[in-house]
Amino acid sequence: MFLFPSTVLQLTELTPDTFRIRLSSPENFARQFIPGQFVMASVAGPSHLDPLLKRPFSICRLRPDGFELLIKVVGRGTEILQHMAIGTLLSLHGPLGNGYPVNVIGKDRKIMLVAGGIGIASIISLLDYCLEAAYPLKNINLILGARTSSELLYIDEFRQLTEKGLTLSIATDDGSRGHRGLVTDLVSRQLQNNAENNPIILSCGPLPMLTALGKLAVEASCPCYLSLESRMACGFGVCLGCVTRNKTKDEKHPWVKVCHDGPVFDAATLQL
Amino acid sequence: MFLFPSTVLQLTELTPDTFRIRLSSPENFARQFIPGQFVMASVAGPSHLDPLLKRPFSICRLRPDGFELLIKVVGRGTEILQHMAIGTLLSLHGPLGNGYPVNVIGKDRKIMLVAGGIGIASIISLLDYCLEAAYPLKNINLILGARTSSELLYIDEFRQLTEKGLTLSIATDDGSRGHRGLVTDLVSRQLQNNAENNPIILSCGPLPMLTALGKLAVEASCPCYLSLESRMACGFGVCLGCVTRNKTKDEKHPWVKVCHDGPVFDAATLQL
Amino acid sequence: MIDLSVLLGSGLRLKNPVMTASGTFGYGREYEPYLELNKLGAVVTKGLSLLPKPGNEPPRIVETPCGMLNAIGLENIGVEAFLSDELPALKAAQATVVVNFFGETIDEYEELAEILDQETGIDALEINISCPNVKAGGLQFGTDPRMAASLVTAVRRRTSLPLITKLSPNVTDIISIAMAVEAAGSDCVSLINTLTGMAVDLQSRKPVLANITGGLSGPAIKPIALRMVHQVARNVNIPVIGIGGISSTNDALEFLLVGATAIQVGTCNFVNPAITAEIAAGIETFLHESSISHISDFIGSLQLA
Amino acid sequence: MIDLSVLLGSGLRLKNPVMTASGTFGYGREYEPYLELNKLGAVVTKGLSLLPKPGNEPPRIVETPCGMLNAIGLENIGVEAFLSDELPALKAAQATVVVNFFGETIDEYEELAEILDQETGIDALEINISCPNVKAGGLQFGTDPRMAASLVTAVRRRTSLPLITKLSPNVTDIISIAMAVEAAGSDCVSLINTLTGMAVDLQSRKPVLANITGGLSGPAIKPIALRMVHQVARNVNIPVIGIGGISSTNDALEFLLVGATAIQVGTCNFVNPAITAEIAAGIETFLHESSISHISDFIGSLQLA
Ligand SMILES: Cc1cc2nc3c(=O)[nH]c(=O)nc-3n(C[C@H](O)[C@H](O)[C@H](O)COP(=O)(O)OP(=O)(O)OC[C@H]3O[C@@H](n4cnc5c(N)ncnc54)[C@H](O)[C@@H]3O)c2cc1C
Ligand SMILES: Cc1cc2nc3c(=O)[nH]c(=O)nc-3n(C[C@H](O)[C@H](O)[C@H](O)COP(=O)(O)OP(=O)(O)OC[C@H]3O[C@@H](n4cnc5c(N)ncnc54)[C@H](O)[C@@H]3O)c2cc1C
Ligand SMILES: Cc1cc2nc3c(=O)[nH]c(=O)nc-3n(C[C@H](O)[C@H](O)[C@H](O)COP(=O)(O)O)c2cc1C
Ligand SMILES: Cc1cc2nc3c(=O)[nH]c(=O)nc-3n(C[C@H](O)[C@H](O)[C@H](O)COP(=O)(O)O)c2cc1C
Ligand code: FES
Ligand code: FES
Repeated sequence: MFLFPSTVLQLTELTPDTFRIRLSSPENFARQFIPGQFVMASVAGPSHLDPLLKRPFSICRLRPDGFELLIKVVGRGTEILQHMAIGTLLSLHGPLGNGYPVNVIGKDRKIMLVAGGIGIASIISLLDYCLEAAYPLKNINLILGARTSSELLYIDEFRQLTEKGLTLSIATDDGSRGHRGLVTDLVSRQLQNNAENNPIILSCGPLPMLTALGKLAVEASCPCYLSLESRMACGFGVCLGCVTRNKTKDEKHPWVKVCHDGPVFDAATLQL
Repeated sequence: MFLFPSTVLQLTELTPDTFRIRLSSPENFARQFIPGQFVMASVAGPSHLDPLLKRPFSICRLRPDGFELLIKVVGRGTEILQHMAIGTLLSLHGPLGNGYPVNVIGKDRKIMLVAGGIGIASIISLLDYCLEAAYPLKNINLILGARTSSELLYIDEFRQLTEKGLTLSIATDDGSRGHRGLVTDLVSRQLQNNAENNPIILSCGPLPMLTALGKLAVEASCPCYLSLESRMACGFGVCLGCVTRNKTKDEKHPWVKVCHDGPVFDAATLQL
Repeated sequence: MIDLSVLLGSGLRLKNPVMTASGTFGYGREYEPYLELNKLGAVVTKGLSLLPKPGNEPPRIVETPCGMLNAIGLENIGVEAFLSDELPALKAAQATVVVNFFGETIDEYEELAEILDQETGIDALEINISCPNVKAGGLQFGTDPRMAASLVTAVRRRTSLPLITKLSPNVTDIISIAMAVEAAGSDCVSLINTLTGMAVDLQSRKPVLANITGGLSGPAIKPIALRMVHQVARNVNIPVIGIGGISSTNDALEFLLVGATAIQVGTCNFVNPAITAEIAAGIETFLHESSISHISDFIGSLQLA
Repeated sequence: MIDLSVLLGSGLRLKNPVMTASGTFGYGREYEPYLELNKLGAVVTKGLSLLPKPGNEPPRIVETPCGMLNAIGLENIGVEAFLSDELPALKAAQATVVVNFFGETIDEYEELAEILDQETGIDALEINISCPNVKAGGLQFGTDPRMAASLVTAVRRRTSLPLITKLSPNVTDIISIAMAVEAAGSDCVSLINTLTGMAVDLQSRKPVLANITGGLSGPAIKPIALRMVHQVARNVNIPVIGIGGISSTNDALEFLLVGATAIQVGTCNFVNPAITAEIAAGIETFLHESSISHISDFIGSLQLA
């Protein structure tokens, strides 16, 4: 894990409120990286004391000269990043967190990747990992949810992978592409259709989606790993700000830290 | 006087710690402008609450599409401005303050313009005014002071004006160009040499220089107008933060506001 | 039509909840280039004393992280000059006028209240109790419930104008002070005044302010102000005016949400002279978009459980 | 060679004045990837209680202008786990260790002091008195001089370790509390703890923090902290440790200038985990460039006239 100044190398608008930002990284960054990990990134330059805290973002994609983040503008910090000039220096900290349990995902296993909204950033890192490690694409089922079709990101790339065996399903709230409704409708349907060959589910997205998914997984008794969000001050386990309740822990000390024990948790341990 | 969003049109580094920034202005801005007036400029974007206060800068030069500031980097705000991307929107307020007493400067009058350091920004606005209004250049004596020759700004332009009659004198602390020593040495010498034909002195620069100049002017009984600096919160007379002592006022209420009653004051009224 | 009007005690109805904070809006006139004074809930004047006051030596202000310190020292033109030179312009602009005032003794407060009470064109008085009581050895009126209460009792006798008492945040228990001035007859409380702070200069090794300490204001103090307004609003039965670091419509709405009946904008008037008018318009838009037709339905609607 | 060492009371010499603030540095170990713990003046642990505490429900933190609110609720692993699982690592790193602790009754404080006193590897204790005294109806120990003094007197009897009392800023008169704990035998005071604040969410119309209020920290509070440290340093004869919003070497130097013998960095450890080491180095550079060979010649060198 590194604490490093990082240069904004490229910034690409994907939709009016999402963008991709390429950042430089230290030499051994890629070697340490586990898919699902995140960085804490400063949003204010050294002359601004506000916004004060760094912001957590999933490392979406490693690149030869650094890595990419995929960011949705929701507030002050993300708005500042959206308008950052190329060449600006950010202060970065990472990779942080545990990442997805890549060791437990066997190559012969059915894998269901479920991404809601900007949660795709984290899921892409896992998909990239699977491609890199030559997982058979026919075992991978990618399920995407968004409010509307224009908010579906990287969709052409995913389409191309279907030609190599990837299964792709899409749900939009307004039905402008794929299933009209929730991504969990698709998950539920697919779990029923394949009751004999249960996949391992890995997901990142809004909390209500994760909660629903966790329940579906229990019902279908699939292993299920969820990447959570939480308000974070430090990102490395010292402020105790990001805790969430964990069923397997002592009732006197029921917390796990999303930043340090997560962000990826076995759904069975969470109280969702 | 306007409150307006202004676009950064151009930013040119002049020395490692001074730069020129061209900003857009509303249509009637130029018409209202009196040389020596200033703007209050935001340095933080709308997503930053820090630095909170606007900063005062002399309007150096009107331009067809706006105006220019000449800025020296001394702290957080000026550092942020130095790295501002073209196209950034600033929030601006101005022109503010009284400006130089252009009405009392007759065309047949000897005019001595004295600029120390970044004070040249304000003096240029006055020189531009004189050129525009076709004041005879032979009546104008421009005296510049800087720490070292590389910090003398716009010097080639001034040199060219000497061909049209402008008198130019230079002092540097290290003697790397012109007189080695203080700008006030030059002023003092020139006042003595021309005791019979006293000029009107107009000056902007560091406080110790202005103080010395004010004394020289009293001794030589020249009219003398000094542009002061002060810490400012509002720039338009409401916070009472920028006051300085004024001799002509009631001892019970001895203050004038640099932003509203100044920044240009008759040296005779100031307690320097 | 959305009803933005709020009632500050029985006597004072504001057309909207957006007021200006004393000392940050001059005597009102200075803002006429930026907004229409009668579009604001009320204009609160710079704090007035019986006689003009010169205030402190400069430097008087310094910027701090998300805020500023001021040690203006209550410079003002005095009540007489205000009534003759400034009040007429406010009347002409049809502004709702709240006069903020202070003294160094209870007698001075009383005398001022009496003078102001006789004047037409003044809609309410705001007593600044964050001032040293010279008779009590310089202790601030605002830091002790009994001292605050006796001040308010005395002033209350001299005026029938709606009385707002402005509270200091530099106290262990602001609730007890609010309750004391309520019992003493204040129609309203406004809070917070500035928090005492300091800045130093490493080069000169001196305090930045000639007065050594100054009052901290601006967004930096908003969380403290919001907490105090929340606490006071739940413990008194008179209207509360929220002040402290308001820089946007959302900030203003937050104060209303925790129970402020109106708000005052201070330091941010310096940064954007049109901000009060913008916030008044912003609140209307918010209520419209939230389908709330009376602002009173929003005030204090914070859900605690 | 510049002498950066400072003496905190008779028993405790720090190699430099840079300490970590309790609750922002974990138990120390977590920062080993970023700096060498023994390069710091001291490591102050997360506040410990007799038994482990779960702390508050989330959300526990929220960002504010130039600061943050926290309502962690003093979650900690308890003194026993600290001594067995954490202290050995601190010893191994040769860190100077200050243990911050708290209780809900004087008895609990005493018991903790006694336990910690018997341990080797602990260099000083810091008592957090910004905690509710359950026996006194939840009033904070730190808001009343008598209550603070009796707590310190009791703890003082149970330990011969250097004792630092950490003061709350949520008071009318912090000087009287500092003087009271000095008289009660505290070797040192540290200030400030967080200021109580609040944040609300307009969408949900709820407080952001599950606990409703939280403690404000970060650069926003620096001017208040600096003022309090200045005031206390001029009124007590024991060393003062300055805390509050320190984000740079210059901030640290400002606290030393007004009279702090040492400083603690809190919130900014989250933003830059290496900041304490950077500030320690920065102070050395500053003294070198200012040709000051002993830091004690700089401490308290503020010129007031
Ligand atoms: C491990 C992790 C990985 C993440 N990865 C990504 C990513 O790859 N791409 C991406 O776009 N975002 C990601 N996020 C979310 C991202 O961190 C936030 O969107 C960002 O911090 C918001 O910053 P801001 O300053 O723009 O918003 P703020 O101004 O701080 O807040 C904007 C709004 O969001 C709310 N809010 C802010 N943080 C939280 C929170 N944690 N929980 C609930 N509400 C909150 C605020 O109340 C407010 O309404 C991730 C978060 C975590 C914890
Ligand atoms: C009417 C007027 C016109 C001006 N015109 C120009 C101009 O044309 N070009 C230009 O470069 N500058 C000009 N200045 C000065 C400029 O406003 C300051 O340099 C600027 O505000 C500093 O901002 P900062 O954030 O970079 O510095 P800060 O970080 O705010 O401060 C940097 C340093 O300067 C000190 N400081 C800041 N302001 C003052 C002050 N007013 N008096 C004394 N010390 C101070 C601080 O203590 C600190 O040491 C003018 C000032 C005034 C009042
Ligand atoms: C420069 C300045 C002058 C002030 N003068 C007064 C005053 O005369 N009377 C008063 O009651 N409050 C005065 N205040 C306090 C403000 O009215 C307000 O309570 C405080 O600044 C907090 O609000 P803010 O954070 O929005 O500025 C002054 C504040 C500032 C910044
Ligand atoms: C997340 C967090 C947890 C804290 N926990 C404690 C604690 O356990 N004990 C204590 O005495 N102070 C605690 N504090 C207060 C800090 O030690 C410090 O006094 C305060 O944050 C001000 O300093 P800062 O502005 O540098 O953060 C905590 C502060 C924060 C931000
Ligand atoms: S964000 Fe600080 S402990 Fe997780
Ligand atoms: S800067 Fe506010 S009165 Fe001059």
